[in-house]
Amino acid sequence: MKYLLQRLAFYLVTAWAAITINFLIPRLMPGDPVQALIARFQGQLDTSAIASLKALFGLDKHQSIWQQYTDYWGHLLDGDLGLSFTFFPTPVSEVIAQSLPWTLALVGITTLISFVLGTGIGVFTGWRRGSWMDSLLPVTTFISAIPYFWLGLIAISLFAVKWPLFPAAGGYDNSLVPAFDWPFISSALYHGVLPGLTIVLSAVAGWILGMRNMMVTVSSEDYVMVAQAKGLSERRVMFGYAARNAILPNISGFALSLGFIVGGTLLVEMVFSYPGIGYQLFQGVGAKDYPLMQGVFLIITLSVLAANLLADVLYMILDPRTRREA
Amino acid sequence: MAVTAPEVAVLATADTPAPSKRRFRFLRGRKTVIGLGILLFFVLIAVIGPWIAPYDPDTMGKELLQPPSGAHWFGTTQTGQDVLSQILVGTRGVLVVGFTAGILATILSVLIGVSAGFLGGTADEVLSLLSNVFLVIPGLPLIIIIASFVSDAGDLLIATVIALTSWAWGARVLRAQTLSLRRRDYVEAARATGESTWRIILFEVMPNLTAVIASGFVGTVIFAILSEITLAFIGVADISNWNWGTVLFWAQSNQALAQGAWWWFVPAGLCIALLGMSLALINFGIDEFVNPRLRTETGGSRKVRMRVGFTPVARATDKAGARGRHDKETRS
Amino acid sequence: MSEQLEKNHVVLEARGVTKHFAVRRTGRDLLAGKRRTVHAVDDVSLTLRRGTVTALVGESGSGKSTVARLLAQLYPLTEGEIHLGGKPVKAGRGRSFRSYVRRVQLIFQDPFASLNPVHTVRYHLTRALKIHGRAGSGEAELEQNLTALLNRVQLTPPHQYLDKFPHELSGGQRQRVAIARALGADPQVLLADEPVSMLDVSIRLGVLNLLKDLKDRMHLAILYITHDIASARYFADSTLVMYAGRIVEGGDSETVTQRPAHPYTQLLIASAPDPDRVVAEAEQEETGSGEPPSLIAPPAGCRFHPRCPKAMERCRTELPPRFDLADGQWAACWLYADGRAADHEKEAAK
Amino acid sequence: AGCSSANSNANKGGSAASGILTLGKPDGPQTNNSNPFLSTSAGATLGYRYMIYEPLAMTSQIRPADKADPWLATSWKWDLNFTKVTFTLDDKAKWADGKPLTAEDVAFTFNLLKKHPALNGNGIAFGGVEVQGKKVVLTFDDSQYVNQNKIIQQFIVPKHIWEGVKNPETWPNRTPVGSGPYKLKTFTPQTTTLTATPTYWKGATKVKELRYSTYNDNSAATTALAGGKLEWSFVFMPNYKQLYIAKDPKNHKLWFPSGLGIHGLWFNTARKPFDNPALRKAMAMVVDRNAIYTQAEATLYPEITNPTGIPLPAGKSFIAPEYKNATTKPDVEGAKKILDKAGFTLSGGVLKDPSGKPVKLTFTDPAGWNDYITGLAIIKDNIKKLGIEAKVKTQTAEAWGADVANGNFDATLHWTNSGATPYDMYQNIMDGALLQPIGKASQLGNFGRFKNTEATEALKDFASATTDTARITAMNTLQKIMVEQAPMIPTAAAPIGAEYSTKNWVGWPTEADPYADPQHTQPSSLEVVLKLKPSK
Amino acid sequence: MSEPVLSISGLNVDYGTGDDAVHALRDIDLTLHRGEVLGLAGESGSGKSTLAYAVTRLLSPPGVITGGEVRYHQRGGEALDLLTLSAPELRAFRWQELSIVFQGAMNSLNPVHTVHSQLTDVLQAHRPEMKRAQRTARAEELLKLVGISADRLGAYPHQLSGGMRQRVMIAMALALEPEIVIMDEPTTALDVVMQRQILRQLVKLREELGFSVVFITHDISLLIEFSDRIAIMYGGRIVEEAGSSDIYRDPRHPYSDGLLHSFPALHGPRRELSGIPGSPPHLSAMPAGCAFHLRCAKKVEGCDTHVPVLAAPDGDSSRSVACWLHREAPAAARA
Ligand SMILES: Nc1ncnc2c1ncn2[C@@H]1O[C@H](COP(=O)(O)OP(=O)(O)OP(=O)(O)O)[C@@H](O)[C@H]1O
Ligand SMILES: Nc1ncnc2c1ncn2[C@@H]1O[C@H](COP(=O)(O)OP(=O)(O)OP(=O)(O)O)[C@@H](O)[C@H]1O
Ligand SMILES: [Mg+2]
Ligand SMILES: [Mg+2]
Repeated sequence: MKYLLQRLAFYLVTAWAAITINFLIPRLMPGDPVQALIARFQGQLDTSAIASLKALFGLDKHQSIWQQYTDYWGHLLDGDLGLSFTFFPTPVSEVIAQSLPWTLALVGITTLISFVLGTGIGVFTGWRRGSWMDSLLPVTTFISAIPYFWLGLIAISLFAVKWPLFPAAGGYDNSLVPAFDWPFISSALYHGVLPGLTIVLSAVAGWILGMRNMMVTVSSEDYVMVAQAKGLSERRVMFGYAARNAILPNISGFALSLGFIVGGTLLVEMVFSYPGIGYQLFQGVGAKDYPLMQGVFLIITLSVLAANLLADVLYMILDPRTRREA
Repeated sequence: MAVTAPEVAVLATADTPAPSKRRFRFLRGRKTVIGLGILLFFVLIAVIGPWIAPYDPDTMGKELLQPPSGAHWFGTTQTGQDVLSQILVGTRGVLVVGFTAGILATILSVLIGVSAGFLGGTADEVLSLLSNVFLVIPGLPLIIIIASFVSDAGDLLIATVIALTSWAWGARVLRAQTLSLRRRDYVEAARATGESTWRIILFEVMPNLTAVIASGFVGTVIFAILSEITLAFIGVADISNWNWGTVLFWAQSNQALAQGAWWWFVPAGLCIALLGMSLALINFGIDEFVNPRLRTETGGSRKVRMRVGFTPVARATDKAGARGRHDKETRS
Repeated sequence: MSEQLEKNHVVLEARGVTKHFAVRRTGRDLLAGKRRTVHAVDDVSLTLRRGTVTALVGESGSGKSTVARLLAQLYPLTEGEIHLGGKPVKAGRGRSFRSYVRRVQLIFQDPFASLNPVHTVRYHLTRALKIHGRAGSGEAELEQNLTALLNRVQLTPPHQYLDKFPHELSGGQRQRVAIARALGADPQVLLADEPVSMLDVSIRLGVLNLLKDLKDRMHLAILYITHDIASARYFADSTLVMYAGRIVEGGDSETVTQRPAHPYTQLLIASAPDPDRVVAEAEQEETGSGEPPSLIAPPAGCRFHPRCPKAMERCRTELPPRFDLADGQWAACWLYADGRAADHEKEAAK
Repeated sequence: AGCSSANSNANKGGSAASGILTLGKPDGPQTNNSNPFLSTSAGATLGYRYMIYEPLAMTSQIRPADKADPWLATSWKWDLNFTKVTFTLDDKAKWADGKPLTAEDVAFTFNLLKKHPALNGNGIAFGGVEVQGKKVVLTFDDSQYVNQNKIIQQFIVPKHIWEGVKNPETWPNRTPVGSGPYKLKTFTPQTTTLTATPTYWKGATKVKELRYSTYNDNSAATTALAGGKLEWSFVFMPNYKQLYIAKDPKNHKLWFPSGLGIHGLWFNTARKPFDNPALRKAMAMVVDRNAIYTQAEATLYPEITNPTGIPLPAGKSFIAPEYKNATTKPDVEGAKKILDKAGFTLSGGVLKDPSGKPVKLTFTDPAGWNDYITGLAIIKDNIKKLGIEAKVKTQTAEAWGADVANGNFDATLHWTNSGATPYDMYQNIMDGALLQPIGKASQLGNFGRFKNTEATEALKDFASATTDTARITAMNTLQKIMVEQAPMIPTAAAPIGAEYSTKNWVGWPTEADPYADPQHTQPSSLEVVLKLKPSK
Repeated sequence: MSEPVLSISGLNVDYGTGDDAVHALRDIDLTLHRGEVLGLAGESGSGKSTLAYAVTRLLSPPGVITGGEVRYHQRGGEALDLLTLSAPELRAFRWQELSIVFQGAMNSLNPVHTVHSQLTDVLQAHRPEMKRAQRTARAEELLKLVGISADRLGAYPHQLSGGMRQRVMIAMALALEPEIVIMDEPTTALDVVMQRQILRQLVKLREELGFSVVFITHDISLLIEFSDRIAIMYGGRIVEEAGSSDIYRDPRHPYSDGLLHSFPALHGPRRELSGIPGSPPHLSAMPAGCAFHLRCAKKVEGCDTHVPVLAAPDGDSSRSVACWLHREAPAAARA
């Protein structure tokens, strides 16, 4: 039991430390939310509104950081993330709930696609080493080095403006409301194509390279040689032996990257006006919206921890060696 | 007596990293050479960029938003600034931040990762916890926040912040590597000889991590450069310091692409991609050096397709044939 | 006479040395609340004398290397004591550890792994000399000492080897460098952990001859660990046989190999490949079936009893103590509980 | 079942035939919050609160001197030196749920503001609120001359709904009911759709549906505008002629008039040598406002041509006689003379202050506010001619905001408040009553620590004056101080602009017919929407 | 002597292509007879494994077969040139006719598949007509054959001890009852007790099934004890080949002689151990002439210039040796 408790304690301490840092950092920033709000309106909001906003956000009463910290934990343990300043008085949980699914869907699906695609291509390039596929490598390195906001903007200017094949902005058509019906889902998919493509394009290279290298390494393992010697079909050897083993490190990398999905891809969301959580966080940072920042950080932290756990579990399932029995 | 030992040679290439004479052997790969070539080019630009820049990048000229021409190779901006000069001058900032962050993060990750791996026990627990916390904390937002901490977000500050948020991964990898090295016989042997712990870490363990550290360093540099450019692009970093990110920032906030001014937007992005690619290629070279199985280049001129499990049969034509004939002669 | 005394003087002694390793526990253990350990070495006593080679043989995983590392103070003891020159020593750090390793040096099993690939021969040897204050003063003296060291392990001419990296040397040469490094401390005891198992047939002999030579010339006490019992016969003065963490038999090498007393030793000898084997394959008795025991939950009583063809009832429950036989031979086996059985056994062996 | 039909009758894009108008700007995703009092609500951010809640009277910022149009109130009367106002309500006015809109509702609204300072965004000190039949009487302790427009344009909320709200400060008001012609149809973070109420008390509207969209950044909004996806917006765009107009020259229109708010270079007058008015004035004389207008502001922020900083034509009636025809042509020689007279010396291209120290300064502004940064770059270029070396430093918006409030800057481009008279902007710049020591945050204004009793007095006089002549005198004094002392160099007027398309809808306010502020987040956007009709 | 089952002639193998190529096998001529155990010995790096893998073209890159022939003689009598088979033909041939137990059984089993799946997938590939249940039954049978209880079928390799894994590999090699089994150092990782158990089992099986074995090991004593015939390799060539007792009692090649004088014997009188001086040459820097001449005590004129050919010494046709000691002088040979 002790080991399990130790592991759990480790995760808890990590979570505690991360959450505390997440709490402190926004508060160490200069400026305050009201000022940020005023600045956002650049003159269209009178300075006379300052007093009312301070009263609104409850910033007129001074609290020590420690007091705020204990309050924060108190509320957190009640499941209350507080009210966002930027969207006052919308609860942070609601802001997150409305933007998280978009990020999860876009980044989740594209992460999955790039993982599957990259791993697949990686399997073949690794297996057929020395064939023409090796010439894919420099291309992929080049693509992987392109910052994806740049790629996204180029994509917009080409495929949304020059040849208007895809919408340039948004997560769905403005005439629709989110619902589980065909018009909405098809529109969401259609809007997701361009941002999705840029993410896939810039992320896929990493998976290809990783998988290829693992494939090459594993291909010279004895058990692959044995499989060849056994006269098994090429498919069986390639997938059942080489890829099956080579994929292990990629799988845990994949699980970890699932954790970072929640962090969103700020830049893609920004460039494509995508209603996801990454942009929301960016706005929160700009507006010094402590509750929102903390809330998003919390979600990210927890999901990264969860992804770590998932990676452990996945590895355990896929690699019998880690499944030790007595 | 000739001191050559075949079995030794195989082992040496298989898993022993970098004996110093061969330490630079990774330079032999074609990828590495191309990567280093591009990198050197950019380093050169970083050094002499401000001198060879044809214009002051800040100076607003009369020719507004002109496409590339003889006078302005990369065209001009909305305010008549010379894009080429901005990119030339901006190279230094990119490389300074990238390498400073890379060096700082590498130092941090080595300090923490190697100590954690080698010391074990409570020290390991604490240090692993530390790196895990830093892994879990969302990186880019943290950089954005810390960068806005200090009113004057200069290059070095940005680099430091990037380093602070990016060392954890390397520390984790190094810890794992160190853990496996710690159990190696030669480390134990050094201990049995009576070496002190710090000497073992410094002189027995660390040199064997060179390749891992190097590839971690290159990875961090890529990450740092992309982060810096991203920060500049979203306007968090100091916009008055020229770097490729600021060029992109100005281009984007003036909607260069929509205005058809591709020359303002495209070159900086390509430079980033090229630099990133060069670093990735170098990293590749290091990987191949560490794990020779990954090498793709086949030295020979003869085109024999290697295929796992089906050894090619290339019946002697040129040299091997000559040798075969020679052997036969001796035999008869 | 005094030479003789000097020669058999006990330098290093292990008394009831025990080492248990904690095992990473599985989920099931956690639920059961069990704390499991590997009983790698249990109650091992041995003495190393000047100018003699003591062989320690036994199957893979029987704890031979662990004994060596315990003697080199690389692991803390779970129980027991180690005496150096008659005085008990405590596993320490820093200075006390250094003064210990100056007198007791360990040569690792694998010459391919025990030299750091990034350092030259010169570095390895210089460090060994410097740590133990034997580098001399000045470059010239150091060079002289290095040369002497290499000469002693017959790596001649020395200058050819000094600046080589390990990967540029053959296995035998590497093993010699490892030995030279150990000699750099000018120790009284050499613990050689399977010094030849990784080497080629043709190189092995050179290393073993070197060890023998060192023993003769420098009166080193050498612990020679191996599972090649034939080489123990050739190179060791006395031989100890280990099984599952315990020493089960000991004595003069020739006696132990030619007239093994413990059923395990007998099995070992019977299994060793031998081109001169006279007994036809089919006639051999079917001994040695079954797997080596788990060290996490070692069998009660004699650890060999599950595989022993001569197992008796008391073997299952009672741990056999040492029973002394003729010619300084002893065995931990109930067969020899009364002297007659032993005599009988010896008769049979003849 | 309700879900599956949610989008079944959705139709794409705006068109006159469908009666849809698409509008919006780059505000980022919104949350479902239609509380009109909160500037953080979607209703306020997107501006649709004015389609639901109507004001007592409709004012215009671009025509501040004109009389407001009656709306819920048919008339209003200021008494007793602007300490009392009486509203007479329109009988016809009624709420969207059919209930009549009464004086009770008006009184309730003002009482709500009085009771909840957090909702009182204009910070008006309300006194008594009294219902007299169809009339509502408000009384105040001080003259509300400068706040008069803010008071009469107050929108009114229904008492029968709001009186049941426990805490109006945190009430998201998800199904807003107002007296206006539209009601909320659907809300999504990306788009808010309003649909026309057929029973609107002023009669049916032509625009049947308003679709407010948000974008994450300017370029996305610009793309949408250029592609015709967005018909009415307010986006700052460089080179709008190419990016927007050229895409459909016939229909794509843009009008950026200004009110009485400006942007300008604020000096920290508590720092040497910027405490020297001669230096400030000289610098003001060399700034090339036209370059700022064309290069930094892409000709969207109206140029300030009058040295008093009052934007024209909005503030035409306020300009003092001596500045009626003054212009702001850069005058390097004149500036040099002034400096010379004040004891500054120019040697080797470096200006030295009377104590012999070279004049140097650092401009600061948030990184990413590129019109400001470009403006600073231009000013830097301009003052170089006087031998002044300037550096442009960017900060994060937060750090900059704190530094400006604390007086920790040399000079910075910043905006002013705006109002019905130039009082708001001058008060923001020069009011000694707002003065805070350096290091203590001065959030309400006077970031430059401008200390001038004459100015402070004049401001006070203007606000509390009982006669127009007294006001004019005070206003003239303020203008004189602004020109002579230059506590801040005006660089551009704050526009209340909009881009709009006449493809589907016509009837937009134009320079020729400035019947309302063209921006869709302004109260008068309701006037615009009511005036729109299909183009064919 | 019975009929041949595998004959290798003039086999050459390179590692790498072009100028960096290492010539690992040189003109190997070797015949394996039906039902015999052929031992292969030699120093580490002498090319034993390379030879074993080259036969079925399993050399991993950058290995290239640059010449020679490998003929497999089917029971009917028809010979098959393995080096000309296409990939599908080769796949069908492998394991069906020739199986290999690789050096280091620890890594030869796929760690992520169960023993069951690794035993049955070979059946699935070569005996598609077999039902699932039949395959499982066969797998159980095979495990029992090598002395492992059938309930370990579901185990993963890491759950088995080294000896068990080794035996699983042997069971797998016998799954299709092939004609030839190549065993590359199948017992190095095991201790002597286990080693003897396994080999004893193997001998028994060979008697039952009648396959031929190529047995590779460093351990000369073991080799002599277990094999019928022994080939000694040095520097990529076979230097001597003879019946095992012939080699033991009367080695003709100086290298074989050195080998036999390098290991101590457990029984009998203490022998003089002389060993072999020097260290083996590197493949990429082979000395001219006989590869062994630098270490050879019995070097004669011509050893350093001319490569000796493997041939019967002194007219004894049952064995062959490649050494100038047993042939006319090289100068004469040339003439
Ligand atoms: N650090 C350790 N932690 C846990 N168990 C250990 C450790 N070191 C050794 N053991 C276990 O102790 C037992 C004895 O190991 P040891 O290495 O001493 O055997 P050995 O006789 O040297 O074997 P070999 O002949 O294979 O070298 C083995 O079961 C091994 O698994
Ligand atoms: N991939 C490779 N590239 C280059 N040379 C190789 C490669 N693999 C093997 N060799 C060389 O080929 C020679 C023969 O190797 P092989 O593995 O056949 O030796 P071996 O006799 O089986 O040795 P061991 O007894 O150590 O298994 C060695 O000298 C080795 O250095
Ligand atoms: Mg051992
Ligand atoms: Mg081999």
